Amino acid sequence: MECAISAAVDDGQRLYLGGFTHLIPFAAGHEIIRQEYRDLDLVRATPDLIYDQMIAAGCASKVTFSWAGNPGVGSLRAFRRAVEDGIPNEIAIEEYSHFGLVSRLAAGAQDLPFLPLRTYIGSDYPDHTDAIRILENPYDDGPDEIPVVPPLNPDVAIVRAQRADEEGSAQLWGILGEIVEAAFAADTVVLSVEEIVDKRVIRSDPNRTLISGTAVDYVVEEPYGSHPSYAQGYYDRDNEAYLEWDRQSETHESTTEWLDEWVYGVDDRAEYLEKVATDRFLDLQPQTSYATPIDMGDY
Amino acid sequence: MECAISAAVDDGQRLYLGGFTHLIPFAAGHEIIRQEYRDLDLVRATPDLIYDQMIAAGCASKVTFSWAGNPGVGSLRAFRRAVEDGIPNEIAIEEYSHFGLVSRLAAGAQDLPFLPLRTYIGSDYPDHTDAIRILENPYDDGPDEIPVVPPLNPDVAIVRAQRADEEGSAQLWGILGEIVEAAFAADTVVLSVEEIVDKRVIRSDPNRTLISGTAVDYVVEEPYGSHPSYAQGYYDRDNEAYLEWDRQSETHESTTEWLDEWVYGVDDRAEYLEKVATDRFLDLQPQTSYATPIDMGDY
Amino acid sequence: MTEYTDTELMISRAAQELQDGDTTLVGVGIPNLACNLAKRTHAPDLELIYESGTIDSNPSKLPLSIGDPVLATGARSIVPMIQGFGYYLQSGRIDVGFLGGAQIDRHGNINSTVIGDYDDPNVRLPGSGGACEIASNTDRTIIITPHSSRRFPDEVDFVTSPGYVGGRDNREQLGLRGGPEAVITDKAVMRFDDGGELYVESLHPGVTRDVVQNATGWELQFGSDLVETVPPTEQELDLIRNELDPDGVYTE
Amino acid sequence: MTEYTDTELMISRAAQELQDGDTTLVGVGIPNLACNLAKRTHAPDLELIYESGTIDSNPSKLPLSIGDPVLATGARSIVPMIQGFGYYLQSGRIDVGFLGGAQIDRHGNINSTVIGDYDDPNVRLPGSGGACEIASNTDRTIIITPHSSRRFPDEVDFVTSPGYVGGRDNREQLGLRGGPEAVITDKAVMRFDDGGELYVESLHPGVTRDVVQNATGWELQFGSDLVETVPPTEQELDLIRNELDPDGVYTE
Repeated sequence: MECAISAAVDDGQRLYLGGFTHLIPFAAGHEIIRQEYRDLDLVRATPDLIYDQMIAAGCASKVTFSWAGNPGVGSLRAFRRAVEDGIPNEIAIEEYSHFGLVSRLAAGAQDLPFLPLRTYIGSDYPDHTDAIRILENPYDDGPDEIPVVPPLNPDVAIVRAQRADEEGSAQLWGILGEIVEAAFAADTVVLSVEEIVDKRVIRSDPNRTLISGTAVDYVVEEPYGSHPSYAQGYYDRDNEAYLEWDRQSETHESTTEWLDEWVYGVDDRAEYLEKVATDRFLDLQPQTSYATPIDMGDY
Repeated sequence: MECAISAAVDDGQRLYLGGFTHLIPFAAGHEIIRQEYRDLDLVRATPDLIYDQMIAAGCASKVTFSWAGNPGVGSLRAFRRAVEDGIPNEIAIEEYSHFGLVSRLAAGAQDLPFLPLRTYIGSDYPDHTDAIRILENPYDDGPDEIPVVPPLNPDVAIVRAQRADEEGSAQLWGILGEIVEAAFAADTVVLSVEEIVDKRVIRSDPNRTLISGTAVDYVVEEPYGSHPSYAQGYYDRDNEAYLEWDRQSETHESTTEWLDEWVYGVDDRAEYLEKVATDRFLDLQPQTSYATPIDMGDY
Repeated sequence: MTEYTDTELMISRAAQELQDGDTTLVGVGIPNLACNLAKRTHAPDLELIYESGTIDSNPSKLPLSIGDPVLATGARSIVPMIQGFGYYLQSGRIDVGFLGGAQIDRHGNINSTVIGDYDDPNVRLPGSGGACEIASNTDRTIIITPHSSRRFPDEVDFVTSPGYVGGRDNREQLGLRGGPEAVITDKAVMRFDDGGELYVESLHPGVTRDVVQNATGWELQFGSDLVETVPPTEQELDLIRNELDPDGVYTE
Repeated sequence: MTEYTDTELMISRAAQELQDGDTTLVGVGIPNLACNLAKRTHAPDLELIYESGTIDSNPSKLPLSIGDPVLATGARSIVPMIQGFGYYLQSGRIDVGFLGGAQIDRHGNINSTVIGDYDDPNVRLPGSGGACEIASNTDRTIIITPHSSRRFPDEVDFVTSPGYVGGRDNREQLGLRGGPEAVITDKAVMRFDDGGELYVESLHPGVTRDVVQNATGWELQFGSDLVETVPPTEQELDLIRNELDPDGVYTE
C-alpha cells in the first residue's frame, strides 16, 4: 500500500476513496495521512470517518460530497471545524445530492459532457453549486426543463473489493455505492482487496466482476483494510470505533492525539491491526452464509 | 404462458421481447403469433428469428431496432420482404445504433426526457430518425454539440431469466443485452424463466437479482422457453435451427409452412418441445461449470 | 394506560401512514422503526428500500446505519446507487419517502444543509444525501422532526428538499412528483391543505394549541375537526420495546 | 510455397494490425479469426471485447455469433450493453474496432444500412448494430471487405459509421475519437493519407494496379512506395486451419 499510494497520489489531486459505509479504504487513507499529502480535493457521496481524519490531518483543501456525517452516529466534527472555523485549514466545499454526485461520476465514467436528472428543481442547489445547469427539454414529452450535471473525473480512485485476481479484475458484493462509477471515471485506480484469488475464481463468475483489471493500475492485498468499516461476508462494522470517534474528535487536539497514536504511530496496516485487540476482530466475524452458486456451463 | 400473453398483450402495442442472442423468449413469441395479435411495434436492439417469424405471421406494423439479422448466419428474410416488398404487409422502421437504442430504453427506465451519447455525429442517422436531436453542450469542456435520444417505454416487455422466485425477482447471467433496461422501462413485464426457485435461493445472492419482483407483472415457468436460442448454463444455441431458418424463410410460402407446422400446429410450448427430437436437447446440454460461491455473511 | 415516550408515539403515528404493499425509502432511526412496526402489524408486504441500494431488505436486527450489512444479507436485490436512484426512485417506483430536517417551512420545504449563510455557516449540517431526490420523486413524503420554533421558521435558510415550494400549484408546475403528506412531531400531526400549507390535524395527548403555536415560527392553521392523536397501542409498544429496538438505541 | 485463400490472407494481414496489449472490439467471422490469430502469435495479451458485453473473452471454440456462450464462459467480466458501450467504448477504453460494410467511400465512411433510397430500399441491410459507436469512439478501426466497385462507390448511400467524414480535419472538428487505420480487402491493403483519403499501400501477390483501380469507384491513389502484401506464414496458416477454424466455417 505504501508504494501504491506513493506512486499514484500527488499533492493537489482530486481523490476518491470509495464506498457507501461499506468497503471504505481506511488503510489507504491512513497511508495518505502518513505520507503527508496536501491540498487534496476529496470526493465521495458520503465522506465519513476517514475523510474526517484526513481533513484533521491537513490533507484536504476541498471536499466534494452529498452527505457529510458519521453514518448512524452524528456529524463529522473535523469536517465541521474546517468548514465553520477553518481548523486546521480552510476547506472549500462543492455540494450535491447523492444522485447528483453519482451522476457526475457516471458521466465521467462514460466521457459524457453531462447527464440529466430529475433533482434540484425547487431546491436551492443551483444557486450555490455552479456546475448544476438547467437545460430546455428539446422534446414535447416530459418536463420543460431538466437539470444536468457535468462529468467528475478523479485523478485517483482508491477502491476496495472482497476479491480480485492479480490483474485487478474485482468482484465485490453487498452494498456497492458509487464505487464502480468512480473507478471507471478516474484516471488512475488503486484497488485494495481482502484477498487476491486465482484468476479462475474470477472467471468462473464473470457477471460478478464489476471492475475489469484493465481499468486498474495498482492492486494491493490488504486483509481488514476497511476496518472499522466492514466487508460483506468478511467482517462487520466496528460500531464502537464509530461511537468512539464521535467523542475522540470533539476537539482538534483530541483528534490529533488519536492520529498520533493510530496513524502516525504505526508504520502500516499490519501494525495497526496488531494494536486492535484480536477478540474485537473475532466479535466482528459473521457466520458464513453462502450464495447459491450458478452454473455458467462449460461451452 | 397462454394466460399471461392474453392478459398482458393487446393489438397495437409497443412490445419488447428481450435479449441479445441469449435468452430470447421464443415461446412467448409463438404464443403471440397463435393469438393472432396485429399492428405491434416490435422493439429490440437485435430483432432475430422470433421477430422474423412474427413479421411473417403478420403481427407487426413497425420494428424499432439497431441490427436486424440472423445472428452469425445472414439476413432476416421475412423482415426484408416486409421492408422491401410489403409482404405480408408494409412495416415501418425506426432505426438506431445499439447504444442509441439501449440508451432510449435506459432513459425510459429512469423517466428521463433524454439521455446523451457520443454517437451519430458524422453519420446519416439524424436525417432519417427524427427522435435523435442534437443539443448544445452548456459546459466549456467536452464537445460543442451532443446527440440525445428520448425515452422508449414499451407497453409490454417479455423477458427471460434463468431463475426467479414466485414474486418474479429474477437472476440472470451470461450475456445480458438490454433486458434489464427494457424491463424497467416497460409498463407491464412478463417474466418467463427456466425455473422458479425458492425465494431463499434468490435472497442468498441479492447482487445477482437484476430485476426485482415489484417490477414484474406475470411470472411463467417455461423450461427451454428460449429454444432455439440458449440459456447460459442450461442449454446451448441450436445452431442447426438458425441455419435451417435461413433456408426455410426463403419465400413467404415456405415461411408460412414452417409457421403452420411449428407454431399454429402445436398448442403450446410443451407440444413444441415434444416435436423437437430429445437427442437434440441432449446435444445442447453443456457440462456444468459452477461459479465459485460468495459469502454474504449471516448478519 | 401504559406510559410511552414522544419517540414511541412518533414511531406509531408514522407507521400508520404506511399502507400494505407500499414501497418505501427508509432512513435509519425513527423511520426504520416505523416501517418495521408497520410491517409487523398492518403492512406485512411493505417493501423497504434504502438509498444505499438494498431492495426489500429484511433486517434481522436494528440497522445502525443505512449502509449496515443486515440490510444487504437476505435482501431481494442490491443495486449500485446510480441504479437505485435512477431505476427505482426517479422512475416513480417508490411510494413513500421519509425525511427529517433542521428546518421545515409552512409548505414542507426542508433544510438539512446549513444554518445561517451558506458561505459562512453557523452550523454546517450533513447535507441532502438522497433527500432532495426523495422529496422530488416519491408519491408522498412523511416528515418526522421534533417541534420547536427553531425547527419551524417562517423561511428556511436553504431549500435542500422541495416540499410544495410556493404551494401545491407551484410544485405541480415545476414537474415534481407527489409531495409531502404529513409532518409528525413530538407535539402534533400536521397535514397540508389544498393550497399546500401545513395545518394541525391532531394534537398529542396533553399538548395544547398554544404550545404548538409557540413552537412554530408562523401563524399556524388548525384543522376545523382538530382531534387528539391516538396514542400507541400496547401491541405496538411491545413490538418497539422488545423486538425492534430492545436496546433502546433510538427510543430512550 | 503453400497455397492460401484470399480469406486467409485477409486474416493474416488484419492480425498484423493488432499490437500486444490492445483492447479490441471484435466481430464474428474474419475479425474474430484475426484477433485469435494475433493472440496466439505476437499479441498474447490482446483483450477481446464483444459488443454483447463480454470483456476479455477466451473462446474455447469458434463463436458462431457475437452472443455465443463460449464468449461468456471464462470471460473476465460481462456487463449489460448500456455499460459495455458507455463505460468501455464511449469512455475511450477500446483501442481497436473491426468494421465491415456494404459500401465504403474514399474517406472510410461506411454504409451497412441500405442500398438505394432509405425510404424505398433496393436492399435492406442489417443496420449499424454497434458499428456507428465503434467507428466514433475507438482509437483506430480496421475495415475488412471484399474489393469491388460496388463496394467502393464514389459516394455511399447512407453513412452508418463515420470514417474521416470529409477528411481528417473534419473528423477532428466533429469531436470524433481516432479514425480508420486500414482497409484490408481481397486485393490490397489500403491506408489513409494526411488528408484522410485512401491510398493503396500494398497489392496482394498477383494483383495489378489496374485490377484494384477497376474495382474502385473513384480514381484511387497508390503509395509512392507501393509494395507486395506479405502472404500468411506457414505458422499462421497452420493455426487458422487446424486450431481456429478447423471446420472451415469462415475460411472455405
